[in-house]
Amino acid sequence: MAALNLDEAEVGRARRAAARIAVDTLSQIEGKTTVAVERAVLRLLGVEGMTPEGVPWANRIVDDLLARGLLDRGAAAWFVRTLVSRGDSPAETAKHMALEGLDDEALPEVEPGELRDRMCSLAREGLDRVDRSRGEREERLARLGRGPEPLRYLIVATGDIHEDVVQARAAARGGADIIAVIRHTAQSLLDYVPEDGGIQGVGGTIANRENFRVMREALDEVSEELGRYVFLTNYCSGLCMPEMAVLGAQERLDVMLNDSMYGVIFRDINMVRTFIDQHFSRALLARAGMMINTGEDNYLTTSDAFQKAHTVLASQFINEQFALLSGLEPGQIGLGHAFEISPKVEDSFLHELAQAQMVRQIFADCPVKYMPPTKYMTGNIFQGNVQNALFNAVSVLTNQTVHLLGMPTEAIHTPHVHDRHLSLENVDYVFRAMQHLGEEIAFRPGGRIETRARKVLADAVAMLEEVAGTGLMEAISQAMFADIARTRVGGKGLEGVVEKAEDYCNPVGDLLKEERTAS
Amino acid sequence: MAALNLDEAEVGRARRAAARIAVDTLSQIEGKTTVAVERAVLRLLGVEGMTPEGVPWANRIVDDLLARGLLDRGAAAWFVRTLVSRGDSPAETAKHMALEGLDDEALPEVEPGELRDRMCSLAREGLDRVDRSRGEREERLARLGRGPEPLRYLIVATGDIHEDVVQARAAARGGADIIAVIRHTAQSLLDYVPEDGGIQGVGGTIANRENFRVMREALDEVSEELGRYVFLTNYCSGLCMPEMAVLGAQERLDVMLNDSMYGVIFRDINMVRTFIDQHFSRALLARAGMMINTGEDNYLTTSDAFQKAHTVLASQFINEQFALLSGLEPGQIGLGHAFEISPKVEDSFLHELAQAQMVRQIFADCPVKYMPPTKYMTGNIFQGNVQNALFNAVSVLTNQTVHLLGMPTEAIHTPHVHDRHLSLENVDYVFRAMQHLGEEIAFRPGGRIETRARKVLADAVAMLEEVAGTGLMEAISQAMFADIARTRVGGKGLEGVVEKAEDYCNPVGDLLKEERTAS
Amino acid sequence: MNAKGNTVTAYGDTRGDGAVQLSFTLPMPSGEKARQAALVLTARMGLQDARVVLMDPIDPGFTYFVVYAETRETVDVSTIQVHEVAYEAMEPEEINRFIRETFGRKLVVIGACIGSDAHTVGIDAIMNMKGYDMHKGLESYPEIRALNLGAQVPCETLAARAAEEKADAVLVSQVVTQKNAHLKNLTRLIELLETEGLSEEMVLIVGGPQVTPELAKELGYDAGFGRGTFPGDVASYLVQELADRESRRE
Amino acid sequence: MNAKGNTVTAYGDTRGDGAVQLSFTLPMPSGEKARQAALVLTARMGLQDARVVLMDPIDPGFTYFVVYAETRETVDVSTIQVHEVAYEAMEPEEINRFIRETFGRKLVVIGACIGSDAHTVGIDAIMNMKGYDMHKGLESYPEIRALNLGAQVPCETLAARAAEEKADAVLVSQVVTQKNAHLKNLTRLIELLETEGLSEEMVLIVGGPQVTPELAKELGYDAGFGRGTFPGDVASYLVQELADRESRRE
Ligand code: B12
Ligand code: B12
Ligand SMILES: Cc1ncc(COP(=O)(O)O)c(C=O)c1O
Ligand SMILES: Cc1ncc(COP(=O)(O)O)c(C=O)c1O
Repeated sequence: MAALNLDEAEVGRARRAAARIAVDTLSQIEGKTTVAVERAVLRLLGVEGMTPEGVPWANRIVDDLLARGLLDRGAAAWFVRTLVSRGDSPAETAKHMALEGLDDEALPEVEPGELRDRMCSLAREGLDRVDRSRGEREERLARLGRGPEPLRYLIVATGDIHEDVVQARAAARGGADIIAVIRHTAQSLLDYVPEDGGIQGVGGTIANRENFRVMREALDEVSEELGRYVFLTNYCSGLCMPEMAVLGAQERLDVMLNDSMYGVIFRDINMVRTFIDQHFSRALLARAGMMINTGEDNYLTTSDAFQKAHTVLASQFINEQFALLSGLEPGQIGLGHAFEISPKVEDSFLHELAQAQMVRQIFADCPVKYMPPTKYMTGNIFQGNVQNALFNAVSVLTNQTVHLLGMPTEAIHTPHVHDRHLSLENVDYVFRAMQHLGEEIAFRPGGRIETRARKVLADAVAMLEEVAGTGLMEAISQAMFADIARTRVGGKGLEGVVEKAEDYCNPVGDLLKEERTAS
Repeated sequence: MAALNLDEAEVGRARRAAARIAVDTLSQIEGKTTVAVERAVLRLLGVEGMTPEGVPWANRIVDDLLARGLLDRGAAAWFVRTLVSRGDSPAETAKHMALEGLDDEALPEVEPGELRDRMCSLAREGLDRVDRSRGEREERLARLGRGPEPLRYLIVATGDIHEDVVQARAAARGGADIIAVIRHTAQSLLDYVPEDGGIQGVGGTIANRENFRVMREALDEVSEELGRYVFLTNYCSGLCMPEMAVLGAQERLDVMLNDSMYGVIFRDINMVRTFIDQHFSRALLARAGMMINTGEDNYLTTSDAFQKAHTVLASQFINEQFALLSGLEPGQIGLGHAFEISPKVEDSFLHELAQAQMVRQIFADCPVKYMPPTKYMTGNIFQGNVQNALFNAVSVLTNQTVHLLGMPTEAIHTPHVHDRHLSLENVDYVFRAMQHLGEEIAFRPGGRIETRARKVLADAVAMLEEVAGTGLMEAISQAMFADIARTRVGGKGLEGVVEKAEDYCNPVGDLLKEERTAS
Repeated sequence: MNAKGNTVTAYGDTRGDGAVQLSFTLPMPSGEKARQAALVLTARMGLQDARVVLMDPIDPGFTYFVVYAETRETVDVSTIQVHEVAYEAMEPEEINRFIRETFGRKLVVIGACIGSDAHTVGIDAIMNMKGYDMHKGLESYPEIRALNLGAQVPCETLAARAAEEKADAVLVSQVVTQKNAHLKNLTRLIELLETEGLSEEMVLIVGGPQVTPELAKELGYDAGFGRGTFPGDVASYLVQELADRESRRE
Repeated sequence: MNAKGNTVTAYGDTRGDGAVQLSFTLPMPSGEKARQAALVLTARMGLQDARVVLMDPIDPGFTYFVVYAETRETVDVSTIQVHEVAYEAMEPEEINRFIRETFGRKLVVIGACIGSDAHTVGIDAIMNMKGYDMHKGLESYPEIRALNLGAQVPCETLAARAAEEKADAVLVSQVVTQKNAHLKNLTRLIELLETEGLSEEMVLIVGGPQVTPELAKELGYDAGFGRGTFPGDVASYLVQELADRESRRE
């Protein structure tokens, strides 16, 4: 393998700084929960359904608790107390609470031991569903196998799940290993999951349980047809991040986009809210045996890919540490990387090669999701195919794990059925033609490629040590990532952050933590 | 530079075998001339013009001599004797001989010394025109400079020289360094040069003096506009090979396609005829300071590019030796090489890389003309652009001299104006992105790439030694090149081969040889 | 343009050949029937001599085609109505001087990416200091006060801020066009500005990769800018348009 | 195919969207006028909602466009006439057995690349032992005598040899189509065969990358084969066509 001679000591320094950053950030959110985490817990306890106006019960219940200042004990406790007092099923209890509201005055206390037990057993049922999903994935994977790496990751984004299915099936037959259903443009800023699947999405399709199921079923079918397991991806991001984790984990999504800072930077979601939601979500995705994909690639759409390459690497270190602290195994941590240097830059291929190889080496046990050129794609679909070809070349040369296929029409529209077809042909050819190239070449020691990688690493170390000093939240306020500044008290969703009370309880979080330390 | 560890001793063996092959072949044609060589000599002596029916005077005169069995003394002698006896100008003499026929009975002998002198001084005038052309090229090149290597070689082939000019100009402005005017499909089998420029070509444009001039003028204009000398290419091949050399040399073409075997194999032109024509042509092109391009790339259209790679290399050695023996400098010998392995072959890029680098190293002092994928191009113009991108990558990586731009529409039509535009964009980007990649990588010793190159070299050595044993003409009869068999007595144009008489004289050939050995 | 005065047609390698390349997918299995269907569709476009050069099965239900054909249509360019945004390109210093001399005050320009659109790179390229491709943005013009509200700004917010700041110009960016999202957002904004009586007072400018001058006009904006716009283009247009309005008012 | 029975149209990402991609060059400088001209040309093709996504100057006189647009045309596939060459695909052994049983003699097949066309790879792929993509050529069929005359064969030579050999079928290849060279050559050959009364006696087959079944019919050939033909396709068709003719004669 074409390996770079990198300074291991520098890598160690980076990792240590990132660990300090992650621990420090988590310590700042320890005493807090969010409406989204609480809704996710309720969903895991069996709260499913919506009001006639389309408001999910989970939202009704949590909003009600928040409005009355009761959320600080955790939604689970109120839910289980109502359930015990009414002697109802979880479904009936949820319906009652959602439609009639909480009767907190009249609600009898439940003995702490019993409360714990009931909460735990409901939570375990919820997690069982997650575990069954995981088991089923493992069974199918064992039986069908999966494509060779780099895995071919393709996007569908028609706005309508049934049309998405048509396109996903065609993509799978053409060689796709992973299908990502891109989400409706505006969904990440909704503080609820739209249960009504009928809404026509823009720039993507509504993400909810029903739509997850429809696509999962279609992909299972085509997996059987092809004798190869086809993965499904959606977004675990936005104001409903924890709930998306629940839905994804239960409906057997295999991969979810989940970044520690994406929402903060690109959706102006409050950072405290995000860090809390992210930590809980990742614990659940860990349990579900899913892969997360982080979103460092996005930084390069707003800041210069050549000058700011080190911010990507720095963020990968941080995302890795956050992920490990949430219980994800290295093999589940799919770090985002991208091929975004302007095609006008001389030797751009050398720089991309250096950076891609560097990331592969530094995060040897983590999958890497390698993103195609997007920002410098143009309406020239012919030339776009060439840009994608060089991207494909770097990917196979550096042996990336997940390869997101670039579309010739990137600068024009969300992919048409033949755009994917052309991109698959591109990848097929380049991967085949260069299959073993990585094994056959070495980089000149001290040459342009190695020098580039060392420079990016050194800059990342410097940045991480600076961030470790100031703290991550402060660093974000200083626009250190993506050249975009966000403040600790700005952004959407801060009103959904709640200080936990002494007796706050999150049975799901507790179980996840316990069983993790146990195993 | 990414260099291959090749066995120099093997290279030496190959070169020695090729030298034996070339010397042996030339010895077999030594006593022969052809109608085409004689016409070329007449043209150099000043015979220009055609009959009202469009038959060039040179053809009339030579055919007449051939019919009367007089060509064995060489056309020059008859021409000069007529000129002396009539006291006319060369032009008038030519006209007279062409229209009235040779009056051989009545023609007085001219004293051998005087005959020689007159022939020589006319030949020198003809060569002066060649030398002036060369001088002008050198002056313009010194003043304007030329593009960096790999030089971008683009084809125009509209069938109409004026339309060709429009397209060539656009190509030059887009970055073309060399413009090749592709020739009318049927022209190579015509045993005369069609002087009438008005004929509409098919698959290319009629090649004749007038059309050479039109394009040269247009390229000179655009060269001034761009401040970069744009080269012009046409074909020195077919039944009129020697005459095309005269026209090209005098009208300041800079490069001509000239292969020792192409006509034999792909046009079924007799091999004896071809070897004679080729030897004379090359001597003239050498004098004109032009670059020849050989055509080994063509073999791979009829035989398998992977299995028969060594036939290309073997032929390059042979073409090199023929060229050196005709007086061409290594720097003028542009060997043909091609990227033609099926895209279905695994590691095809590695093999292409190995072969391209091997040729660059073995023929370090020769320019190489690197040809794009053609046979496996399809109607998928998007994927075609990707195939061309990998070809571009190998070219810049191995630092080829002349790079023929592949067209996305290769499998469809001769290039449209935007096809060239797209190909130039492709090359621009890939060359820029990979500018210094060649300097930055090394091939694994004993790895797939090196092993491939060594194997091709070994097979070529074996083949050359076999050919040296049997003789080249016999090897061609055995379909050792391009899987196509041709016999010594088969093919077109054998009737135009003539045994020289004792007193045969070719003043041009003599001058070329003398002045070469002198310098 | 060819001999026939001002008419042009597509050009491949011979004047007037009308060469056109097409590609599309038909929802049917590949085969002779599909090839014929592709030819019929091409014929319905009035194209001649169509050749299917690629018929590629995407999956059992879809077939992808690449077709070359020739159009016999010509366009008389002298009759073409150009909705071009009319202005003379000026240099930044010129623009600033022009503002000082013509208006005697700073111009206020307010920009945003409206609706659910979060693509700020385009509006940032026009407004922010950093600018685009070495052309600095409006923030760098001393005589322009440039307020960039950023991503996903509700139309209401933008209209309110524009009124509050007494903006000379409103700059809207729309990048997402799928399902005509941009048309909905842009129509909503113009209606709002109209009801609040702002649309006459301010120069309304819209931009984005799929925005064209004619689209802007159709929707009721004063000007539209597409791919590859530079801040200087917008500024040049803006000051000239404002000066025009001023002189018309006098 | 969509709900409306048998009609289809182009498909991008929504049934019935009619998505079509075009590219072409106009002989005029790039700019708003050129963009409008491109849109007018697209409109003349009956396309809706056209968007110029690329306007690239090639040189001062030419501009290259990539356009996306939507067709509103649909094709009723049930009305499509397929000129398909009709035959059942057979395996080589089957074909040989069929020849022995049906005709009781070897079939004679003569092929060539006519006119100035020197592209023999196609005809070789069909006729020579080696064949194409692992499918052996007609030479490998024991019951077929395959004579391949090769490149640039004058029509006269081919007609004469066909008569002399009493060929059952004539196989012509034409690859160069520029300026319709193939049409001229193919027409010339058929006229020659007709005057010599051979066109009725022999199965006339034409092939080449731009040959289609309908083109072959139009020119008077019995069948036409395009890109990606295998020797077995030709042989299967041939023996079935000859058997048909025999039974019709009886
Ligand atoms: C960068 C990018 C992003 C970034 C945006 C970061 C940011 N802060 O802006 C991120 C990663 C966040 C992103 C997300 C999404 N994106 Co996005 N993104 C792009 C991308 C790659 C580049 C856009 C860009 O920055 N171009 C560079 C700028 C400089 O060009 P520009 O915007 O055209 O601006 C110029 C002109 O148009 C003009 N201009 C623009 N605005 C204005 C305004 C005025 C007043 C004036 C005068 C001029 C002007 O001047 C500018 C300079 O010349 C494009 C693909 C592409 N290559 O175009 C997709 C693309 C725009 N995205 C797309 C989509 C669908 C999305 C998502 C909706 C997907 C999803 N469902 O999750 C999300 C959600 C975003 C949202 N809610 O809007 C689609 C849109 C499809 C369509 N036609 O509708 C595209 C085309 C990709 C694709 N093919 O699918 N994206
Ligand atoms: C190889 C090749 C050559 C070789 C030919 C060697 C040889 N002995 O055949 C060489 C290098 C000599 C050559 C030269 C030229 N070529 Co050339 N060549 C090609 C190339 C790269 C591949 C053709 C090929 O071999 N395809 C593979 C075979 C297997 O496919 P096929 O021919 O389509 O055959 C299949 C079917 O069509 C069918 N078929 C074909 N014939 C028949 C016959 C029958 C009876 C049946 C049943 C089926 C059948 O079955 C075959 C197997 O499936 C094409 C570009 C391309 N990629 O297509 C250009 C191409 C065909 N050449 C072209 C040109 C212009 C030329 C020249 C005229 C250029 C010039 N002026 O010098 C010369 C002159 C040749 C001449 N006089 O004809 C153009 C033709 C443009 C046009 N549409 O008119 C092309 C398209 C390249 C281009 N874009 O400019 N060429
Ligand atoms: C990490 C990550 N999360 C989420 C998204 C999608 O955005 P949203 O959360 O707004 O759907 C992206 C977009 O590319 C992403 O990279
Ligand atoms: C070396 C060489 N000579 C000549 C030709 C052209 O053929 P012709 O001589 O028939 O014009 C080619 C075609 O590619 C070639 O490669």
